[in-house]
Amino acid sequence: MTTTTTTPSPVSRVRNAARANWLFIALGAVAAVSLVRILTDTNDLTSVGTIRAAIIATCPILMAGLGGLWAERAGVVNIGLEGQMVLGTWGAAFFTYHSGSPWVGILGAALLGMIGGLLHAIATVTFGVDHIVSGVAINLIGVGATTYLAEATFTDLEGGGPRQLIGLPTPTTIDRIPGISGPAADLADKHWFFISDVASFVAALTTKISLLSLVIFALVVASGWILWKTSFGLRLRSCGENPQAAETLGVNVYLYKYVAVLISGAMAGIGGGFLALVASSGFSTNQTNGRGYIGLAAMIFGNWRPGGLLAGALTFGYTDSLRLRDTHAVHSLLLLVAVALIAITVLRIVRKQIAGAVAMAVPGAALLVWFLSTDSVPRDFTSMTPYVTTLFVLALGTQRLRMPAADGRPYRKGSAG
Amino acid sequence: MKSFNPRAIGLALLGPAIAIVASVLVTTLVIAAVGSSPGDFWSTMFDFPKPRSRVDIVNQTAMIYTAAVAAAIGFRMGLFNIGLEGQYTLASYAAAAFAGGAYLSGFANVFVSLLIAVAVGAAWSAIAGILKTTRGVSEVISTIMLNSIAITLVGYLLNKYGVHEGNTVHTTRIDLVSGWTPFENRDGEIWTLVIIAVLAGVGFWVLLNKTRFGFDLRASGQSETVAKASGVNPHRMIITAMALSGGVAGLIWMPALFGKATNFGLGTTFQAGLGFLGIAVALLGRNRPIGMLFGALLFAYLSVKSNDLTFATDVSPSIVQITQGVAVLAVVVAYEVVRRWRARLEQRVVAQELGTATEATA
Amino acid sequence: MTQESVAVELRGIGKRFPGVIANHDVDLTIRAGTVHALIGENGAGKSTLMKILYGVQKPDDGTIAINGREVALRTPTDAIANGVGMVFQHFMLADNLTVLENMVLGAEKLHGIGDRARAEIRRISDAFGFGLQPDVLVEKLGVADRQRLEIAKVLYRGACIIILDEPTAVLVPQEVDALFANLRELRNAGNAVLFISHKLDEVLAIADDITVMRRGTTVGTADPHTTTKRELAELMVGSELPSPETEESTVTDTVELTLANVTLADEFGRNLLTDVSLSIHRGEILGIAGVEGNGQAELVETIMGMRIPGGGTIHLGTEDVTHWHTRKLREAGIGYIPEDRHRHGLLLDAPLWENRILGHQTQAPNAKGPWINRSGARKDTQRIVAEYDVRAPGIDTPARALSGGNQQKLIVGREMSGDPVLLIASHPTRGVDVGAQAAIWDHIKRARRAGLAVLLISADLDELIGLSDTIQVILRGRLVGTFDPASVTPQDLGAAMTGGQAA
Amino acid sequence: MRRLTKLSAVAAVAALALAGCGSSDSGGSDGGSKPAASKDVCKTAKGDGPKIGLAYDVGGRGDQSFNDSAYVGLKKAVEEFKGSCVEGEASDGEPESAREDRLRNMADSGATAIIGVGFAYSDSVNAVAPDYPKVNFAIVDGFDPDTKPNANVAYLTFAANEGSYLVGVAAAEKTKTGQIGFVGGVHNDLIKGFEAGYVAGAKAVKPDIKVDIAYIQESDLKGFGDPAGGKAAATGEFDKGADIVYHASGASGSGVFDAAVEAGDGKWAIGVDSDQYLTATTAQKAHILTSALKRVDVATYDFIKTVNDGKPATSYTTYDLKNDGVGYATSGGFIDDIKSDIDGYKAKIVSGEIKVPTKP
Repeated sequence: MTTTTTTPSPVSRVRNAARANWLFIALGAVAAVSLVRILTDTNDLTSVGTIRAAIIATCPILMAGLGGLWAERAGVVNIGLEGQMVLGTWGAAFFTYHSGSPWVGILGAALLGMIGGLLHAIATVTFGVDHIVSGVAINLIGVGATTYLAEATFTDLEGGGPRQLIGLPTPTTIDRIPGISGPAADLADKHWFFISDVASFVAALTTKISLLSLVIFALVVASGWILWKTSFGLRLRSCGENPQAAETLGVNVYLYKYVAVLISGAMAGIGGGFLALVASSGFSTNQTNGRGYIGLAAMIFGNWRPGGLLAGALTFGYTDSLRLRDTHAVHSLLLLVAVALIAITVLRIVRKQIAGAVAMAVPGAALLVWFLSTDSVPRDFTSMTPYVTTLFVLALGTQRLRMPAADGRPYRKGSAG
Repeated sequence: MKSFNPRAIGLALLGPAIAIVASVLVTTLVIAAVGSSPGDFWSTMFDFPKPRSRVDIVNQTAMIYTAAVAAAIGFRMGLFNIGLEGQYTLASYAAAAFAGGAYLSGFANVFVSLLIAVAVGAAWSAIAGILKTTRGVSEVISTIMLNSIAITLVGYLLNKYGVHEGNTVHTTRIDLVSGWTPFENRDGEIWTLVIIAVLAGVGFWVLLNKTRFGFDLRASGQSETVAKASGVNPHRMIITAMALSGGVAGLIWMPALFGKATNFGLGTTFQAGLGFLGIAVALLGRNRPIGMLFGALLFAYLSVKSNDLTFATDVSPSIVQITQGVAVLAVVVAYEVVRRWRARLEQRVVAQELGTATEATA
Repeated sequence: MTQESVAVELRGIGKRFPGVIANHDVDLTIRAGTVHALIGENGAGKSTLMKILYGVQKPDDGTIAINGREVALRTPTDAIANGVGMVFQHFMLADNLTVLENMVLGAEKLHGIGDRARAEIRRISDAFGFGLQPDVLVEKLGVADRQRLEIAKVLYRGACIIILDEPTAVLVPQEVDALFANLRELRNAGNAVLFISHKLDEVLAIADDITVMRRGTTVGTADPHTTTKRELAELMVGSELPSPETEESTVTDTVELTLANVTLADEFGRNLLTDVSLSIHRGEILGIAGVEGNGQAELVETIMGMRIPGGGTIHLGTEDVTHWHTRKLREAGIGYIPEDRHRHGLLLDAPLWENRILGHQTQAPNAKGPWINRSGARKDTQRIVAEYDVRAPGIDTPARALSGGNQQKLIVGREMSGDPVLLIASHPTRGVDVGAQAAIWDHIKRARRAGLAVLLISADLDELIGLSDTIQVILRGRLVGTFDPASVTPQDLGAAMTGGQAA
Repeated sequence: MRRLTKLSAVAAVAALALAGCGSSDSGGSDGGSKPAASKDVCKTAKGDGPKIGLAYDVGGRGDQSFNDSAYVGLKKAVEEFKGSCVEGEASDGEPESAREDRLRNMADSGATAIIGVGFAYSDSVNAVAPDYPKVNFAIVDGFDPDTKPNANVAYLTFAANEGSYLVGVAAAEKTKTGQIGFVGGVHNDLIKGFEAGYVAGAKAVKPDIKVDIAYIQESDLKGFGDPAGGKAAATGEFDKGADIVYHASGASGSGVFDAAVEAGDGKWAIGVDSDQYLTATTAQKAHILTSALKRVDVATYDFIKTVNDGKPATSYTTYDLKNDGVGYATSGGFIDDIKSDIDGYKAKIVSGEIKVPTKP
């Protein structure tokens, strides 16, 4: 298995520092965005609407990534997230339509995703099939089954067609939280440096937000808590780090891997359900459009941790929604990235990592020149943004990423010792 | 084991047999479950194809097979080139644009266009290889990203430099290379460049089994550390294999371009999705030249014949995707099971033949 | 607890794997409050027996009684519940988890996973002087710390029967002493300690009882107070101990390999090798002695071009090969018997004849230009199988199906083919039966007479002394002493290896 | 009954044991919805009149857009002329040969009029038509890819920019913020025509009107099937102050409608191709101002009629305002007050006084 090159670089010194400075970095990022917003006079960069759209675009990716996190923490690479997610879109539509409740629909989405996860678990855990191979097959099956099931079950429904089902009830939306939403929105409208940007976030999180979005953010927190603060989570993670060791300590590795992959499928399924019920309030065939893969990338981006995953998913969701809402704003992003790269350059020069500094300075300078010499980014390039960003982050940051040590490796019972 | 050992052959056939049974079973169940008639479905699918369908099946098999070979080159050394789709889209566009430019004439134009397809596919794929060796980026993720980038890039280039005609954009039309017409004219022709698939298959087999490079490739696939100790330069091997895989991927659509399409147009002439089919077929055929041939034929047959479903049954053609997916999953599971049996069997055979049943290993 | 109470009693244990009998008719009695040594050669079945006692594998025959009660140990959980704990030779720790997490894993019910557990860890650590810090990541721990953590893990679960599988293999002498001190404390606290080793000095130093295993079964017991090393060794191998005879020198004046001030650093800048200089002449065997993990593997990989040194030069003959790649070095005539044949020596799922090609892909008779010469390779494989007595049904058999000794003989045969000028042999007889061992020695000696230069790395001091023309000792990545095998004793070497007295 | 078996069977396949759902759905749905067969005219029509083949583009019948529109025309014709019909549907990433095979299958099954819906059929019809000189072909949005004219092919094109112009007029008259929006599915020449007409119409009414333009995808045809993208793009325009958003994005349009619903009262969406008010959900209906009509149904029906009359149409036929091939919808009655204004512009376009641009 060489799906991911193991980079034995315990730079945990850096990681610990990063963890300590987590809040600082987040605030720094907001400040940088704010600076760019004011410099380029693009208030839409952090308007309440943009952030609300970003949250909606983030949620499905976040759930896919969370699915990936659960599976990979138990040592199973789940590239079948896309298939499980697409199964979830159908499940959400089917169960919502027939029960009348979107929450039952979400459970249905989780269930369908779980069926995809079960297939993956059987193939990879019980039969030791290569994880990527199984994932590819599950994506094929997921897409095929969804298309077929939709044609078979939605064609004759009201609001339905062979490829869609619209008019489904949506999960509750919280319109506003008195005392917070209003002042926050007012503050956001003032376009002050930093304060308004933070206010925008607060306003977006408290105004016209789907309850399901909040549930999803809660799931991220809950996943982090379960995986890192409970004995269940410890056992599950041990299966991803060293299953042989876990086995010698009496952990039923197969069971934990199964549970992890099932939860993984359920998470991806819920992501699909969100897509169908909230992001677009209706099912349509293949509406995941590769978000499962993006979720996987976001998880790697986030170093197999919930916080990082959230940051990764937000980055993708943000750029994707920005591109749809305002192409001019994407142009401002050029400056943002240029500023970020140059900041890293300076940092590296200070640390005397000259080669690394040059590697950052060149693209940074190029982006700056691009920004200064143009007024807009060709629309086509804006659609590439999330993918190019991922490649950049991976190329520049993989050395610092650390996946679970036994991730993707087949494990068989009795192989300890 | 020796090639004429009946038990070994039996074991080798067991995997595909299980897979076929499983996919037939699942397909039948799904059809029955939604209230359609599996009988209608199977009788339509098993109905001997019409002459033009036979031609289509041959042409499609060739393209899917080329894609499978491209995937298998990576798989055999443990590289997952999920990026075939992007590689052949970009390469097909480049080749079609060049051919449309008509800088050369006749055979030379075709030949150089093919070279360009190979070069572009290889270069795009090599990006993932370079990222992996220099930055440690998993090729699975990078090729997925490169797919999306390639497709957007092609759209951009096509819009900017393509021929806008009616509501479509495409590259300049080219002269076709006439093919072979086994039936009536109207039943279509088997494209000349189907030969690419034959060459790809034979070349793959020769490369893998007869050359030092192929040996290194397989060794790297079986154990990276062993290969390295044997003198394989892993970095160079990764980049070479990725480039080779992408280069072959560049050729995937070339038979259709010069046999039928005359131009590259997104959503019109260009056939997307062959890259993913190729990956599936490579898995189905266990990355073996002959296995993949059967896999490609099966997939081509299923998709061509599924066209008839709308006329004869109320089963949607998308059922075929389920059949294909289940076949792939079932075959990998079945092979894993068979592999375990075989390993146990071989150890037993060795022990028996040597009579060293008391020798201890711990 | 009296000295006489029996903690563990194994009767008639048998375990068969497909085609192999790993254990048969094993009887073993361990008294509580003692250190019991289980000794035997590699492959004698010790590890399998321990896995059975720890529930990792199920015995096919026999009974296990713990504290007088017959038990069925189906999983490690059963073993733990019965008070059995095990410290594996290859540590069972997850690097990415903290000490605390590794400790409580699987035993969360005992003290939770929070502060109560932290306190308990501190208690155990303090009681035995382990010095463990609960919230440190395991990847930051050194080998000895990891071992103490493993022992603490066992104690945390309240085990009173503690199995240690070759615990000293990776330790330097001071650490061994500290370990033994720990073990004595454990014994004095009433625990039964089962200590697996093939290092007889250590066994005699620590054990209260000794049981010897050979070819999958127990062949006898010994009293450490009355028995000698020689007797124990003969019990282990079942016959007069073979020992490589020193032969007269064939060392020539031509230098084949020269290392000058070779330095190698890991990715964090720590030196793995520091200023290593050595030279080997044609017809000379240079032995490298050292405790495992002191840079031997890195030295070999540097010479083989698998690692590129940060400083210094390497010459093969007169050619500067410092930056040559493995393939080129092999083509220049370096044979390589790797330390870990599964990791570096064989494609387990490939047939023998393809394994013959491995490492010699570019050389006759395996290749003709860019092509693989299948018939040439097959023919030469037949030759190796015959000459080196590789026992296999045929050359199409996958390497996986062969026993360790036969796999090793195939590798030796392969690496001796094509008249190498230099042989790098890392533990060439490890895990090989006695017959094969003698054969491999003979092959190496014969090649030396023909002018081969050999770099021999071995943990077996007798082997080193018997084969080498010169012995150098490696310690923490430096060569710390040169010895003449004609006059040196294993005791001298041992002292140098542990930094006791650099000669 | 048929639906019920389908449902329970699907549930069985999925191994779902959610008792709640199963029971709530079997409660009274039996007679509730229309049986499948009655919806599909090709399953029931067995008349002796012309046999018609209809080859859909990707999305097929049920896309609530132009494929459905073609079906409406087909249904009308089949019922009126007592004919019969056969359908086929393109799938994603299918090869050119599959489209040809579909057309040939239809011709071989005795269809005398075959209609390919969507420009992707242009090449295939061009290849197939010469082999079936007695069969009449038509392509919606199609064109002849070579210089050799086909005697038995009709190319049905639409002046979509003219319909878009009229809804642009409607939007400009109805906007209260002076800002309107447009969401295109894919940034290709076809959709650019919609954009051009819409902007021109709006500017004709209010020269200083601000029009936000967004496209879901640049070249990837997925933009026509991404409601989430449509919703995000439209929400962005509403957020920035637009109060009316016109979409030309196929199935992504349902997301645009939802965006209008969520944006609240006074925010509108404009549908495209068919009268989307009719197929929208109850919540959406209150926000669908009008729809720019592209009467694929009319074109389909007309073509079949010419075949039935023995004078089959060939060559190019443009459906524009003049022959009511494009237009706007009034369902919902939201634009009844400005209908005369719109019709005034319409008259000027018909008379040639106003030339509607085809490119932005």
